[in-house]
Amino acid sequence: MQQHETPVLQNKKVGLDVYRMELFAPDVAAQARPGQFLHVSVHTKGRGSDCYDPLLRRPLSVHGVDVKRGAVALLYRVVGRGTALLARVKEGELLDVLGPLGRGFSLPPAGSRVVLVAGGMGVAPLYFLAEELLRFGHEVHFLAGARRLEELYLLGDLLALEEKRPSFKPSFATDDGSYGFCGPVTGLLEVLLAAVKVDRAYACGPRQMLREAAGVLARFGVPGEVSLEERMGCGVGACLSCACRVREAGGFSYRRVCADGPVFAAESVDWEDR
Amino acid sequence: MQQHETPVLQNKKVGLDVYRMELFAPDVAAQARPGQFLHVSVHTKGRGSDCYDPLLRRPLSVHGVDVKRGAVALLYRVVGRGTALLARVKEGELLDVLGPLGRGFSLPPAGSRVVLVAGGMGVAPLYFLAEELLRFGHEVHFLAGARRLEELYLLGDLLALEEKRPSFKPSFATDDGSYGFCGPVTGLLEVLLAAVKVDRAYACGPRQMLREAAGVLARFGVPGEVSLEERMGCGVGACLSCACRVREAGGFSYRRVCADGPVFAAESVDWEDR
Amino acid sequence: MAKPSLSVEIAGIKMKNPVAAASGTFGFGLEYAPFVDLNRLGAVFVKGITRYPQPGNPPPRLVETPAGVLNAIGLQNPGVEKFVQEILPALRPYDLPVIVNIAGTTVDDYAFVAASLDGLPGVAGLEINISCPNVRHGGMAFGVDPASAALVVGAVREVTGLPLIVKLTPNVTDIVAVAGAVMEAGADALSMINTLLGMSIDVRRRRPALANITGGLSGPAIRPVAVRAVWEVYRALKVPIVGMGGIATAQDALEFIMAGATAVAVGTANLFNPRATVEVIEGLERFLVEEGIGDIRELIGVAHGERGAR
Amino acid sequence: MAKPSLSVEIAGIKMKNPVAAASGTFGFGLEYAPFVDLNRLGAVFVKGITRYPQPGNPPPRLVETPAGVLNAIGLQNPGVEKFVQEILPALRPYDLPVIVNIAGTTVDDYAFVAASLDGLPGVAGLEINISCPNVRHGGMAFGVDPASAALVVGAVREVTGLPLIVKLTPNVTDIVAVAGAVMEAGADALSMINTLLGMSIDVRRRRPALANITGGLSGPAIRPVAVRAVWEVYRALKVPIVGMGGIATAQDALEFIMAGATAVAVGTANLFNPRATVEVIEGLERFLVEEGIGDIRELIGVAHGERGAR
Ligand SMILES: Cc1cc2nc3c(=O)[nH]c(=O)nc-3n(C[C@H](O)[C@H](O)[C@H](O)COP(=O)(O)OP(=O)(O)OC[C@H]3O[C@@H](n4cnc5c(N)ncnc54)[C@H](O)[C@@H]3O)c2cc1C
Ligand SMILES: Cc1cc2nc3c(=O)[nH]c(=O)nc-3n(C[C@H](O)[C@H](O)[C@H](O)COP(=O)(O)OP(=O)(O)OC[C@H]3O[C@@H](n4cnc5c(N)ncnc54)[C@H](O)[C@@H]3O)c2cc1C
Ligand SMILES: Cc1cc2nc3c(=O)[nH]c(=O)nc-3n(C[C@H](O)[C@H](O)[C@H](O)COP(=O)(O)O)c2cc1C
Ligand SMILES: Cc1cc2nc3c(=O)[nH]c(=O)nc-3n(C[C@H](O)[C@H](O)[C@H](O)COP(=O)(O)O)c2cc1C
Ligand code: FES
Ligand code: FES
Repeated sequence: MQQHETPVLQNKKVGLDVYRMELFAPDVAAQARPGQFLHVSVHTKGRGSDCYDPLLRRPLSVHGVDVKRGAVALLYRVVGRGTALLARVKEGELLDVLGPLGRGFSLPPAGSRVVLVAGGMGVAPLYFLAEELLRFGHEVHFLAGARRLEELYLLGDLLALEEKRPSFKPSFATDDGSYGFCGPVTGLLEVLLAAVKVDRAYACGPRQMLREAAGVLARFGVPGEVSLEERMGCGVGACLSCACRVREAGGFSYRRVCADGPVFAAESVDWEDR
Repeated sequence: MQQHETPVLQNKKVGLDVYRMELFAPDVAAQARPGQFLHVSVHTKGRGSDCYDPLLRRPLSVHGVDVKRGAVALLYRVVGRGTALLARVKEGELLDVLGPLGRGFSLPPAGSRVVLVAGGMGVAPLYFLAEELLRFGHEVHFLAGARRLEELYLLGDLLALEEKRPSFKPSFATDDGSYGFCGPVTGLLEVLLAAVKVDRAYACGPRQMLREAAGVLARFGVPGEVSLEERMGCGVGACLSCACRVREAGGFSYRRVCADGPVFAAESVDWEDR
Repeated sequence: MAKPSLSVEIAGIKMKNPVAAASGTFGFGLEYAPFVDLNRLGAVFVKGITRYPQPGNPPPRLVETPAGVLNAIGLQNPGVEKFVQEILPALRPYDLPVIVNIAGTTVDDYAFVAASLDGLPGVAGLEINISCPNVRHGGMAFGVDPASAALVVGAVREVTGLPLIVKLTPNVTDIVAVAGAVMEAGADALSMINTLLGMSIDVRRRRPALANITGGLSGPAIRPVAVRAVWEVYRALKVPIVGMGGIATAQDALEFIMAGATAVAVGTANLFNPRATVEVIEGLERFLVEEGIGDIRELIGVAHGERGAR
Repeated sequence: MAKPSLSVEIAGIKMKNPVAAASGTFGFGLEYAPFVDLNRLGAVFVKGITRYPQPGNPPPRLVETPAGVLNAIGLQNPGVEKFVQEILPALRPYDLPVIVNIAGTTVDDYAFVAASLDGLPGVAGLEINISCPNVRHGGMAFGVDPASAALVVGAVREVTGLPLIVKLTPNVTDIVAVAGAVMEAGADALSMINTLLGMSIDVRRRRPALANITGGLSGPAIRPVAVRAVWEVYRALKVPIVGMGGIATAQDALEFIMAGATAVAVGTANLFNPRATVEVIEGLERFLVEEGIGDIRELIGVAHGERGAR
């Protein structure tokens, strides 16, 4: 992990309030593993850029890498001031990023059948993970859920990937039934687990969804990993701001989402920590 | 005076750290008088623009107007964070400005011979004043001073104006003698006043220069007006932040640079106020 | 849904909505008339008024800091006599409660100003600024000591029937103690917070940036300190509070209201956004509609939980 | 011109330059080793250490505010025993004074931790965090009362020969009084300021944004308050001070030094800029060269004027 001043290659609106940004960062592209993130300054570099509001960097998952071009992709939704500032960044401007940070997903033994469960923006890191898993020859079931069709962010990309890779099997859920399964993506997970034997699961999305997913996985006895979010200060493990509670022999302890996570074993997370 | 959301027509580097910005603001263009200023937000409008650092607007003199095009020009030097942010603004973005604010220069009786004394960025409002004075048929001596040739900001424009208008007589002073008179612009003022009878003087520039100019004018008995700078809060006369001390019968009182000024009678200013 | 109700009452002063302009940042109101319809405001706290005219401090009086400003205006004002004769009449045409902020350096000064304003048409109430230096007691502010603070308030209470709002300074170890003392002494409500004591140094000149050396810090930077002060005092005393300190948006105002403020005041935000007061009012109304709340008073103190569960 | 001298000494601790990392914002230093050469720092104040391991507060522990952050970490730390066994040795390879920040909720706790660290190789000094709640006295922080503060410092002084730096809280009416009391009680130097007490409310949830309700405000937002505290204490007592509170650049550090600080610490700025400490050091050096100053110590307190005229 390091600090990089990266030129922005592209910053394009790709959906409802969602942007895809590509940074030129060969070191990051070479090192980043799925589930890791970058800690991104939302103020572009240059004279007059030493702005203290908003003050903190924003954590964004690595969404993809192109090692040959030295490019790293981020996929983010504008939800507040920081991401709104990012959305205004133009090609050629410089962004200061730290990373790759955190512990990513652990890869399964060869020839596994896995399921990826994405809620909302959870697709950002899981798409990267899917690519990686396919590269190693695993069978990948990808469940993507959202409130409605418009919020199924990578729908096109996922369907395209299905065309290309027979071992990639996406399915979709929307709360309002506007596309795919009508209901939560965890419902889709139950359907899948009831039908086929899955070796391992990976989930990323809103906390409530992760919690439910962890419950389903426990019931079916499928080991899984979840990627958590928490408000971050440093992003590098120093300030202890990003605590999440994990179960331990004889109690619990607080772990740092930035350095001990963001990926944790689904069964270790103490969902009652707030 | 009002609040306007103005599209930026142009924002161009025109000299060493100096930019010329043109705003589309027909009301301002129609109303603004030389010596008045705009109070400019340095954060462009848009999602993510509610930034509190830097917090305050920046006062910038009206440098020119084009009533037909509804355009207002500003000329500013990048000296800190606020002006650095302004320099990054792009054509088409929206800036929030208040104005025109303050009391401008008072025009002389018909057929006057006047002298304008500009130090550094003081040329910004005085160029506008010169245009206005010429329009009314006055004889205008324009003395522009700077540390060195590179900082004689409107040199080209002033020389061009001289070509066009016989009643416009510019001369220049540089501290290092790299162009024109070698020495302070107030030296040039002394030379001029010793040579010709002048009815009225107008000065804008660094405080020390204004102070010296006021001294010279007093010695020669020429009435004059100076445009002062002070750090501003509101810009509209409410917060009393922008005090400058003026002499009064029986003492002194603090006046508001933003509302009672920025233009004051040269002899009224109490230069000892700090 | 019907239009939600925004009106509140504090210290007996009826406000159309809970949003006032804070003292010293809005002049006498008239300076902002070109930018906002003054009739829309809940109230205006005018610039601090003293017994005698005050010239104010030498410049520089203001310096910008991260998300804030430091000011040392020095209570420049025309004195109570001129205020009554010239300014008050000019405010009469507006349908707007005018709360006069009063200041002094002796208890007598405060009482004199309060008495001069008692019973005057157009004065809705007084805000007592107890952050001024107590000249009789070594220059420490009246407001940092519960006993001195109570002394001022008691003296003012004796000479006026006007609603009294006492403005607390955050530069104390225990704001609840001061709050309790001034309520005992006859305050009808509290306003909080005044500025935090701060300073800035001009490193090129190697001198304090303000001529006055220290100044008062205000603006968004101090909002967390202000919300905490309102929270603590409301929790301990459940008294009516006008909350202020860094309010620039409706969200900010809601933080204060949910912490326990009945009304709020917008201060420094007026400087960078002359329409801040009106934008806060509009934002509050929008929030109530979005959340399906019929009356803003339902939100007062809800973050404490007792009434918050819904 | 010769390279200017940046080295200073505080409380007997020799620093290569006046720039340290502030407690709690830099972990145990090791977390930042990928970003800065730890050997370049003047010193590091490590995360607060207590007698027993502390789990810390539930999340959320951090919320962003204008130009600042509120934190309520809750002193999460492995306890002094594990610190001595595991962390201290890992710091030995660096040429870097390690100052251990100690905390507790009883006077005994402080003394225990101090005694456990006394005489250990690799501990350059102690920073006593007296902003912790005094459980014996109703939970008010030790540091808000001169007598309680002195009690803690006296007890620590008895059990250790290590240099003692006492860290003052700004949440007091009179910081000079606390400063005087702890110097009397045996402190070698003061560090200031700790965080301002603040809070923030999540208006959608209608609840405090931090699980702990209140938190400590830090970052650029509080710099004016911190500079003022250093100024006041230096003016009154002329004692050695480590200044902190919102330092992100060399300019900021110079404000503190000119106000009277011998050394400074960079806190929250590490979070948004991991290279902040080193950038401040480089900026100080540049400033000295530009201004033709041979020794940074010439600038200590110059803004007070006595030594400032040159
Ligand atoms: C490890 C990690 C990876 C992430 N990856 C992505 C990604 O790939 N794409 C993406 O769109 N988002 C991702 N996020 C979430 C993203 O960091 C937040 O959306 C962003 O920081 C919000 O910043 P803002 O200034 O726009 O919003 P703010 O104005 O700061 O806040 C808006 C809302 O978002 C919440 N929020 C703010 N910061 C966080 C945070 N760190 N974690 C959780 N909630 C937060 C706030 O509580 C508030 O409700 C990730 C978060 C983490 C911790
Ligand atoms: C009525 C008026 C008209 C002006 N017209 C022009 C103009 O036409 N063109 C132009 O380039 N500049 C003009 N100025 C000066 C301009 O406002 C400042 O240069 C600008 O505000 C600096 O902002 P900043 O954020 O870049 O610098 P900052 O980082 O805020 O400060 C940099 C330096 O500028 C000084 N400074 C900041 N604000 C002011 C101020 N309001 N007055 C004086 N000094 C200040 C600071 O003390 C500091 O030394 C005018 C000022 C006034 C009061
Ligand atoms: C320029 C300025 C002048 C002020 N003058 C007064 C005053 O005369 N009397 C007073 O009680 N408070 C005064 N205040 C304090 C404000 O009313 C308010 O309490 C404080 O600024 C915090 O609110 P804010 O952060 O919204 O500005 C002044 C503040 C500023 C910025
Ligand atoms: C996340 C965080 C954790 C902190 N932990 C401690 C601590 O353990 N002990 C302590 O004395 N101060 C602690 N502080 C206070 C800082 O050391 C410093 O005094 C304060 O933040 C002001 O400096 P700053 O504005 O540069 O951060 C902490 C501050 C932050 C932001
Ligand atoms: S964000 Fe600082 S430890 Fe995780
Ligand atoms: S800037 Fe507010 S009165 Fe002039």
